[in-house]
Amino acid sequence: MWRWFHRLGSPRWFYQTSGRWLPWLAVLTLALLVIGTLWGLAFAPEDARQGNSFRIIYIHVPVSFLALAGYYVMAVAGAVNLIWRIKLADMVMTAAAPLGAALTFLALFTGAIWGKPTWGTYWVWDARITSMLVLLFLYLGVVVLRNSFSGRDTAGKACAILALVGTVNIPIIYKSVDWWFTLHQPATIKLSGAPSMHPDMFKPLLVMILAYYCFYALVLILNTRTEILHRERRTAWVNDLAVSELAVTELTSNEQ
Amino acid sequence: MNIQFDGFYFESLAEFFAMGGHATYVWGAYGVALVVMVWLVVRPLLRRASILNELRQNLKKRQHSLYEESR
Amino acid sequence: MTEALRTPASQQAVQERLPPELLPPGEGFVGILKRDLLLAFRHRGELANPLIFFIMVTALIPIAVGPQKALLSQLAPGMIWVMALLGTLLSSDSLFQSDYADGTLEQLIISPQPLWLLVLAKISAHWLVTGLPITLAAPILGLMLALPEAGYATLVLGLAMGTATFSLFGAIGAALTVALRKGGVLLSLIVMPLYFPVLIFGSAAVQRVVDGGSAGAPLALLGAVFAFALLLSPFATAASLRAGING
Amino acid sequence: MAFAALGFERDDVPLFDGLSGAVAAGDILQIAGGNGSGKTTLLRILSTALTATEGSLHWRGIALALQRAEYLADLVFVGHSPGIKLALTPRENLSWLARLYPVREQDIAEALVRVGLAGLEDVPCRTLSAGQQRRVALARLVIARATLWILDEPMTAIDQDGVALIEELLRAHAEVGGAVILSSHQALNIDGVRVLDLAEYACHD
Repeated sequence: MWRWFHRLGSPRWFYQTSGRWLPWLAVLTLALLVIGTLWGLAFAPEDARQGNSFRIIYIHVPVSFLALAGYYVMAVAGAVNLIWRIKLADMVMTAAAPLGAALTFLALFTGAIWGKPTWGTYWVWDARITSMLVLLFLYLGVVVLRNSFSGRDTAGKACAILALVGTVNIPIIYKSVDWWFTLHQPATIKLSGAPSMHPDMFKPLLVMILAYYCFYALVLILNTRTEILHRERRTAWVNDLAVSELAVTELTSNEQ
Repeated sequence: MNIQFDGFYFESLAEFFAMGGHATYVWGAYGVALVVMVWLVVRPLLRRASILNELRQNLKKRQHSLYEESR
Repeated sequence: MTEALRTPASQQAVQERLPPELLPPGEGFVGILKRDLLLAFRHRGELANPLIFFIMVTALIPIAVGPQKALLSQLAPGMIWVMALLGTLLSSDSLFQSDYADGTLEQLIISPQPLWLLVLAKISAHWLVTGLPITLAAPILGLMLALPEAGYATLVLGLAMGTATFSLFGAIGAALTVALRKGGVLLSLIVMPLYFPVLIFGSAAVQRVVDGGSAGAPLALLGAVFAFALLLSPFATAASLRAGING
Repeated sequence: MAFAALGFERDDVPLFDGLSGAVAAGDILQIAGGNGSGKTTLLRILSTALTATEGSLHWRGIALALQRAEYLADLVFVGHSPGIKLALTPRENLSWLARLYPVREQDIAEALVRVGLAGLEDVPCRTLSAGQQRRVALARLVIARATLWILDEPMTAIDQDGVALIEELLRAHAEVGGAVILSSHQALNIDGVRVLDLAEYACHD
């Protein structure tokens, strides 16, 4: 079993297999995104109270899911690297951290924009948005810690531990923020749950959530592949790759 | 000019862009989302290209220096 | 591998030495605790820094916000807790920094004593030197910020657990950034999210008592977070030290 | 203590590999090699402060991973820095260290005299010279009951009679069945010292 497990972990194997079905994933992601966006923007009925501004939900909710899911992906990759010392896991974690941070920022940004027409202010200390802010701090902690180490191996281990500590604390932070929110504004509407939606509004949301999961996978793999090239640039197979690509480009360039 | 799909919520394309007065917010959010997502996809591709170029430079230099020595 | 020939000098039969028996685990804990307290005592000047910082910064609030009693007493619970957090955070990164600099940290890592126990000793020493004084000084600040009488007991009890949790989580950040030159700012960024629950429950407890309610629930929750930190932090800190020491 | 096929890589830059060796009771093994050849790295691997990328360590014939605490109780490691708190006095330094490792009942003061720090027992180490601070670290060797000593460049910042003291300590330790692994630039005039040159195992790609 061990042989298989290590082969799975070899960056080169990952690079080649992901190379094969990456284009399909890209096409699928694009298709889902376009369908979902059009459906949500143009075909879904308007929300009775919020009017058309509710359509931002089609970005805000999926991205919020991904932001949280992304943290767990990063923590798991970190743990695999910490326990079994598989280099590929460290590369996946290096790719997942900035990606997750960008998605969390996007979630906060779209949440803020959505807040303006609905409650009149860009920033409202609502439970979900506050938890999202804390998640962003957790991400930034990992990203900044990653860049401040000179040695890459120690950086990988340190970030893995920080991500694990963060993962363990997320439920506590989310619960305590919810508890805090009900303490200070018990009366106002409970925003965190998606409002019971009309099926026509809900279907595009499902499509968008699926689209964003594919998007996350696509970008994660893209970043991991680049990280592999970066770390394995001294190896023979990467140089052959560079040469083979060179031949292709020269071929096409002298054709014109 | 109004394009009628079945179920197209808005009466006309112009109204679609107006978004019932919330145009800036909806298009703002979608616009920023688009920018961030495109940047997330493009960044690794650019970085990949620069790494491969760098390798090619080294390979060319090494071939060049070998060629110099052999002469 | 060429096994070098044994030279005649050490030819005579050298009997194998018996391995020494192990010390009880508590031994290292007491040793490090006493050492750190002694060290803190030697640097008496630095001892008061977190405390002075805590008092000075809290004094800023009435100046910044205005001396009206009503406003101050409303702000007091939350503000004292925030200042206590900053006070502990300020002194957290020196937890391992000095040991790393003079090489004693390496001795801790390769000692037969369980590392997490030694780390717990260091954290306890750090709490006794920073957390405890802040907790004891809090009532004075309560006076300065016109905190209603009811709140003092809950404030001190809450701060006792809260500052301990700050030290515990602070240690994880300190261990992760021990080998980095400018680790201080990074330490607070890493550790801040972990402080949110403590701050929420701590200040809510005092707020509730001040408003006449009972602080049972928030204090219990704060206790739970403290217990969790006590369980998680020594192991996470020990692992971080082993990982972070190579810089 | 036996180490087999040790290899170490830092950020995909291999330092050395296939490094094997052993040290038994009464042996003194000197690690030689230029700067940056990985001497300190090897010693830190042997003292478990660092984990090697590949290879195995055995102590008294048993794999190290199974008996970490027993091995560490049997080991004293003196690194580049003396590993003492400068604000404390030599006596205090030895007393907190003594709580980490099993030590001989022998009095700490006696050990300090043995390493030539008589009269300086209660002076803050801050005021001692680098050489004297290193002697405090050497005093740890005297009081420790460990069988294996791992010393990283013990001769640095030591004057002439300090070197003689170290060699005498090593000789005495070897005779009672102790083992020593040390790295040093200068040759030791003790007979029976085996030398392991890291150059043979270094990787240059």
